[in-house]
Amino acid sequence: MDLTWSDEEEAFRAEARGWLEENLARWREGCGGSPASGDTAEGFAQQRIWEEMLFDARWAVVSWPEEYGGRAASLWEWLIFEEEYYRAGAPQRITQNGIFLLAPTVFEVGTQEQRDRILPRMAAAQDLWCQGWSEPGSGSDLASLRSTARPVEGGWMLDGQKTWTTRGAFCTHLFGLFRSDPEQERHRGLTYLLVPLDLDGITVRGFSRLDGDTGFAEVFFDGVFLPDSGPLGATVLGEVGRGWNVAMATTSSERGLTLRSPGRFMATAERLLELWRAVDGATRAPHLRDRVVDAWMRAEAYRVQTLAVVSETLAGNPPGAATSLVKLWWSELDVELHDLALQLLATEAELEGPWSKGWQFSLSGPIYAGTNEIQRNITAERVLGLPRS
Amino acid sequence: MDLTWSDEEEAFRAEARGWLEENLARWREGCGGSPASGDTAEGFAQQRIWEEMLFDARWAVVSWPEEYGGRAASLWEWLIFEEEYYRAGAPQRITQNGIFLLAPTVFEVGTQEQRDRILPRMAAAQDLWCQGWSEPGSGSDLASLRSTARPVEGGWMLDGQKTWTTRGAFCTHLFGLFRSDPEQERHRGLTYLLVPLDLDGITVRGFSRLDGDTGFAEVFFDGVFLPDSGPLGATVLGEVGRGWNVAMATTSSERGLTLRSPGRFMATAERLLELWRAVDGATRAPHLRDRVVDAWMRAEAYRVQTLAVVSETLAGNPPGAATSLVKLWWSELDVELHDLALQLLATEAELEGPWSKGWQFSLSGPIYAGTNEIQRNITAERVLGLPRS
Amino acid sequence: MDFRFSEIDQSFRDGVRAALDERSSPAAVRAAWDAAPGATDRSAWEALAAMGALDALVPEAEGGLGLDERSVVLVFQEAGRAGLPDPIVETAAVAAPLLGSRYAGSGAVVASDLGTSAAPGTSFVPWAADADHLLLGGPDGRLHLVAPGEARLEPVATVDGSRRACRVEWEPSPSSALDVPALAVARARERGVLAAAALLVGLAERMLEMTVGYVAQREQFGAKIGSFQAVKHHLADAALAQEFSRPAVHRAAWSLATASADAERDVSMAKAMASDAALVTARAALQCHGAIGYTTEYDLHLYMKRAWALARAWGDAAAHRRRVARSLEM
Amino acid sequence: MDFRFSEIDQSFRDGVRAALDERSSPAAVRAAWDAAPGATDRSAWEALAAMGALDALVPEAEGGLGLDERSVVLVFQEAGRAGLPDPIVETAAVAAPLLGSRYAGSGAVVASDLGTSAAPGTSFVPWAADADHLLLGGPDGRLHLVAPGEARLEPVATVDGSRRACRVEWEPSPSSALDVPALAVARARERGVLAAAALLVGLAERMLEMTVGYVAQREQFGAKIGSFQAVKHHLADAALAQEFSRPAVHRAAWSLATASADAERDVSMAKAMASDAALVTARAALQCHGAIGYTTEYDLHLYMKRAWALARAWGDAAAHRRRVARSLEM
Repeated sequence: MDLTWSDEEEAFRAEARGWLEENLARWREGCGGSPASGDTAEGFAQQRIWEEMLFDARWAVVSWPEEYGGRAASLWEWLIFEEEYYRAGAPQRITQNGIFLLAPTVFEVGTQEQRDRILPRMAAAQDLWCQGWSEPGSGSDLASLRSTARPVEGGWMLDGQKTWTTRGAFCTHLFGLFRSDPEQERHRGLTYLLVPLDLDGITVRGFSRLDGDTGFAEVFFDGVFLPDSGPLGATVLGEVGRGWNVAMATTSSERGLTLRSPGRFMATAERLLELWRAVDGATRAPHLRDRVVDAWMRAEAYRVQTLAVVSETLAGNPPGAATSLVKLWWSELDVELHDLALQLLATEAELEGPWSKGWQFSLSGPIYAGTNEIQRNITAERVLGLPRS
Repeated sequence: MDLTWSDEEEAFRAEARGWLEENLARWREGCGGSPASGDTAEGFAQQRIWEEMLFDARWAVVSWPEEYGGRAASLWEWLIFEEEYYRAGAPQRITQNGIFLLAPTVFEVGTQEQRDRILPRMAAAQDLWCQGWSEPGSGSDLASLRSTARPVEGGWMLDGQKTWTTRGAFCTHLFGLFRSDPEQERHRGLTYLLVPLDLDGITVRGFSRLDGDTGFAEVFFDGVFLPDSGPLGATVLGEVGRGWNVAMATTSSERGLTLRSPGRFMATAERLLELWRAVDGATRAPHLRDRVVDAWMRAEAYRVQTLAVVSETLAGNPPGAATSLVKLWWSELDVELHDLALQLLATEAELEGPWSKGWQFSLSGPIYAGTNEIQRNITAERVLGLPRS
Repeated sequence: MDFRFSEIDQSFRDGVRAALDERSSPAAVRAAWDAAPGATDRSAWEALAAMGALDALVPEAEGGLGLDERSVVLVFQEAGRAGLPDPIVETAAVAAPLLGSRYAGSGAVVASDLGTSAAPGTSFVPWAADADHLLLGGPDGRLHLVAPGEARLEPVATVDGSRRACRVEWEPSPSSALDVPALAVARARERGVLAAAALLVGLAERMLEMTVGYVAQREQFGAKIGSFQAVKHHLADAALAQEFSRPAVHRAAWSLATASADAERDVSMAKAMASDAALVTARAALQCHGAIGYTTEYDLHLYMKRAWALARAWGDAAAHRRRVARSLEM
Repeated sequence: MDFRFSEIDQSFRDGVRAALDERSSPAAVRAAWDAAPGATDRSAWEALAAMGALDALVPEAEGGLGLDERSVVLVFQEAGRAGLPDPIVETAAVAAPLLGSRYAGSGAVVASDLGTSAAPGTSFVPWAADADHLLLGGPDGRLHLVAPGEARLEPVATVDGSRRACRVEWEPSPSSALDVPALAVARARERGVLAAAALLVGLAERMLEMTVGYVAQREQFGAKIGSFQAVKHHLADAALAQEFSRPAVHRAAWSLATASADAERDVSMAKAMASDAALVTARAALQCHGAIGYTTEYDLHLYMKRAWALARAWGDAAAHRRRVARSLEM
């Protein structure tokens, strides 16, 4: 057991910290001092600029091969970058559904042509990807989805509706699951498709999240012809009819390491401590001290647990179903961190501000990417081995 | 709305308080100063004496008609007596399974002969009743019970095993459910029987609860002949084959008002406040103050909610399935009250004493009389109207 | 001893519910988010005024109904259930009985900072955007009744947009100061706390009902999601918190009405428990709705955000637990 | 950076587990409840001594294995999992490295009040009934090594009867005082806390495994009770608390071994989280077992009561959170 960072890793951290400090300030200045939320049209446009800055300095996708805009960074370096990224107060990535959910699948099952065409444009925020999974009748129960892709001459005919598509109103492309074989049910007969959102017959309607930002979209497909191949290569990812298995690779990334790294929650925990000191919590809220300490420890414990998971992953033992525990941990921790901040703010919590906004965002954590009820089922059944109901 | 007690009720309270104060001291003295737990042979014998004192002064069963040893007290007076009883620090009643679980059923479905013979002896602690419901394979799922009562000439032949029978090792009689019609399943074909424990073929083996006291017993029935009628009248309570319905009346009392009245938890909450002051909680455990206050409020809220429930009950609107909420409330409150006390005691909590004993006892609350998981199902299905699974 | 509401109280409650069902519908609450300052629809408010609900606590001799807290607690509960986007706490519970004949019959909308001014200088005034009068705590420690035209109002964004809050700049003057005894002010504050607690009871009931309705029809995995044990237990927890906080609120109304020695303690207990119950219910409601509840297009958020606001206004649960602790000599 | 245990550490752990599976079986733990003072079975202890586990932290030059906390944290975890009814914390983590060559090779049983003497005068000494030596905090602020024969021992009833605690009356003398630097004493205390945390990790694992095994076979309502969502979620909560406290304990071992500047903070975090995880697991385990777990005839209570004791010994979660708070300048 050795929990020290190497000199190279420390240097990597210093470089990231320096770049972020300088360039975040520059970008914020360019936005007139206070950038808007990335879930609004204005903020999204501002963050495309930020993404371009990251890409130009090769910080957009540090773990990717250099040919796609990355630094071939190790998992350790990726963790370090994430810590520094959130420590610096940088915004949540508008590219995240692409780089953290779609890209791992493209790396795993994509063709060389798909990799070469999709990934660099994604890294550079030229193409912006949203996820087309949920439907009005298919939330937790994704396998019940009903949007169809009918094989036609030279491509697919898409019909149906996706919804709760994060930032769908501002994205250029959608990756999603469609039922390609109407004879098959549930997990079978689905195909994973890559769909430009400017095709004829696609209507995108943005709608508001809890906090009022247009963070969601409905995407309607009305006789949309998707050619077999387009500017980004083949529009099917993986095998036709095997979309469920292809998608599960993505789901497992979403729950696992890559989407919500510890750095983000460590940064929130540190900001909570700053708030505690700023409002003189020791005098004004002694009843909360225990919970604030506990929340900080939970964030730190997530960091430490990640070190263990990455060590095992690098040794050839990836976590598997135990990623359900990780999703439970960070999502419930995030709610607690923000709840405590609002309690410290007392009446002022009612005012719009970073904490009240963050609180509302945190409430989505136990819902999306598989509700926490489902994660607890998965933990019980696949980690502990309890019988299915 | 009027939340004041009448002069008569205040007088009743004063009388109860005076009697309890004087006689508890007298009884304790008779026990050499510190009575043993009622779940031990020694303590049980001591408490029979206490029950006789209660009975002689007509405090044993205040709400019963005078002819059976009661005072025909109103529900309000009963509540007042319970408050005073626990406030005085009097012991949990060894007669409680009889007077609170069996007796309401005898009043409701018993024959006049059964009432006349069973109730006075029960009130005087001459007969001590335990409950024979659970079996090794039938806990939460009571309807799966397998002990049988075969109709034979002049009576019943009993075979099978009951377990987790509270204080069964010290009692004289058992009321229980037996399968009297082997052709029928689950809730049907059961009969509610009243069984003297000295019959041939009955073996009672006491065993230890979590705290080490012999609070439980297994009762084995091996070809036991139970005559149709005995010294207490007919041995079937209610109709043959309708035992489930008869028992449910008892279950509903168990969950409702009568078994765990607010007085008991108010008394525990007050003792927690005393402990708080004794250990200087304000200085030593400021992190617990909020929770201690909250626990006190929960006890007080139980008292207040009971006033509402009794008011409605007297107006002809008994609570029904909402008693499941009551059971959830007091059982989880009791755990919290004791947990807080142990936290205040810190390292000393490890020593045997009233709080560590009470803590262990409190942990049975969420399990017995229908686990809290089942109570939450009942609340959801019968109070809120959610679909059964 | 009889912990039931009188027939009269109940029929008053029924009348209010019927009026608000019609006039404070989800669409009406939603409209209040977007209305220009001073341009909110007042039909629900006027119906309440016409029923005497706003003057209910004003003595009959001064032109009110002369009722006490026992009789109006259910009215506040209904206002909560309806998500009424108007300052009924500040007007009917606080200002009207303080102002007496000056208020009675006016149907005026009174906003106040009494529920949000925890620390001087940081306060904002909910409902100020549409108020006819502002009841404000002055730096002199007295209450002032200020006309909106005499103050500078700047709308401020709050999580619940229908709270229509403003930052208010104003100058206290001898003529704005209210001549009321300190005891009356203290009692008015207690009434504000009690009324907020009652609103929270109603809000919690509404959220639970909406959620029960939703999970009883929404299907996933081939079953109504309300048949899943995890969903059942979330909602049972909400029902549990409500079952025991509701009587605590009603009891506090009685304690205030009868000037019980424990009135402050009882009011604080009511607010603490009602706040917690509403927050627990809001969490359960959102989680059981899933993504559908996480949009502003669905109505749940209208009630949830009001609950978040009211749980912290008029003292949050922790502040009220502190007051209970003092009464328990902890 | 590599947060894995070495092969050697792991095989040490495997050896300890095998020895304790055999010699610290549930029956052996149960036997310790009833043995007369001084008459407990020592076969598990002797096996640990023979493997060097008791001397592991003693430098090689003084006759020990010369290992550090990283290498022995798993040994303590195993002792917890086995419910070992002996003072391995007090002996192997605290006394042996303090005493060095005076201890090494002796296999002696050392009881101590360092984990329970929160306040002077209220302390009791776990494991004192069978100890060869008592390591006691003196009124002079120094540590003393006292022979049981030189003290008056009175057995005291504790919730976990296998802790075999006594009240101890004794007189400090110059010859009983240990001549060790304050820094070494401080480090010994930290080791005691860490070892207690590791035992709690093992106890929690044991309780969870027992419960998983039980609910996977127990049937009610025609189904394995482990298939009910409520049972699943209770046990998932226990698994969750364990998944994130376990690495915190292992990290604290590293921090102590490398004399990290954050070592105290990390040790406190480990004990706080391990205590909470063990208590959460104990509650879930008991609730999911139902009545069967509520008897002393079933084995669960052997581990549950040990967890209750250790969660509070060596500082409870609140005490350690206070220490973390100080390190965070709260």
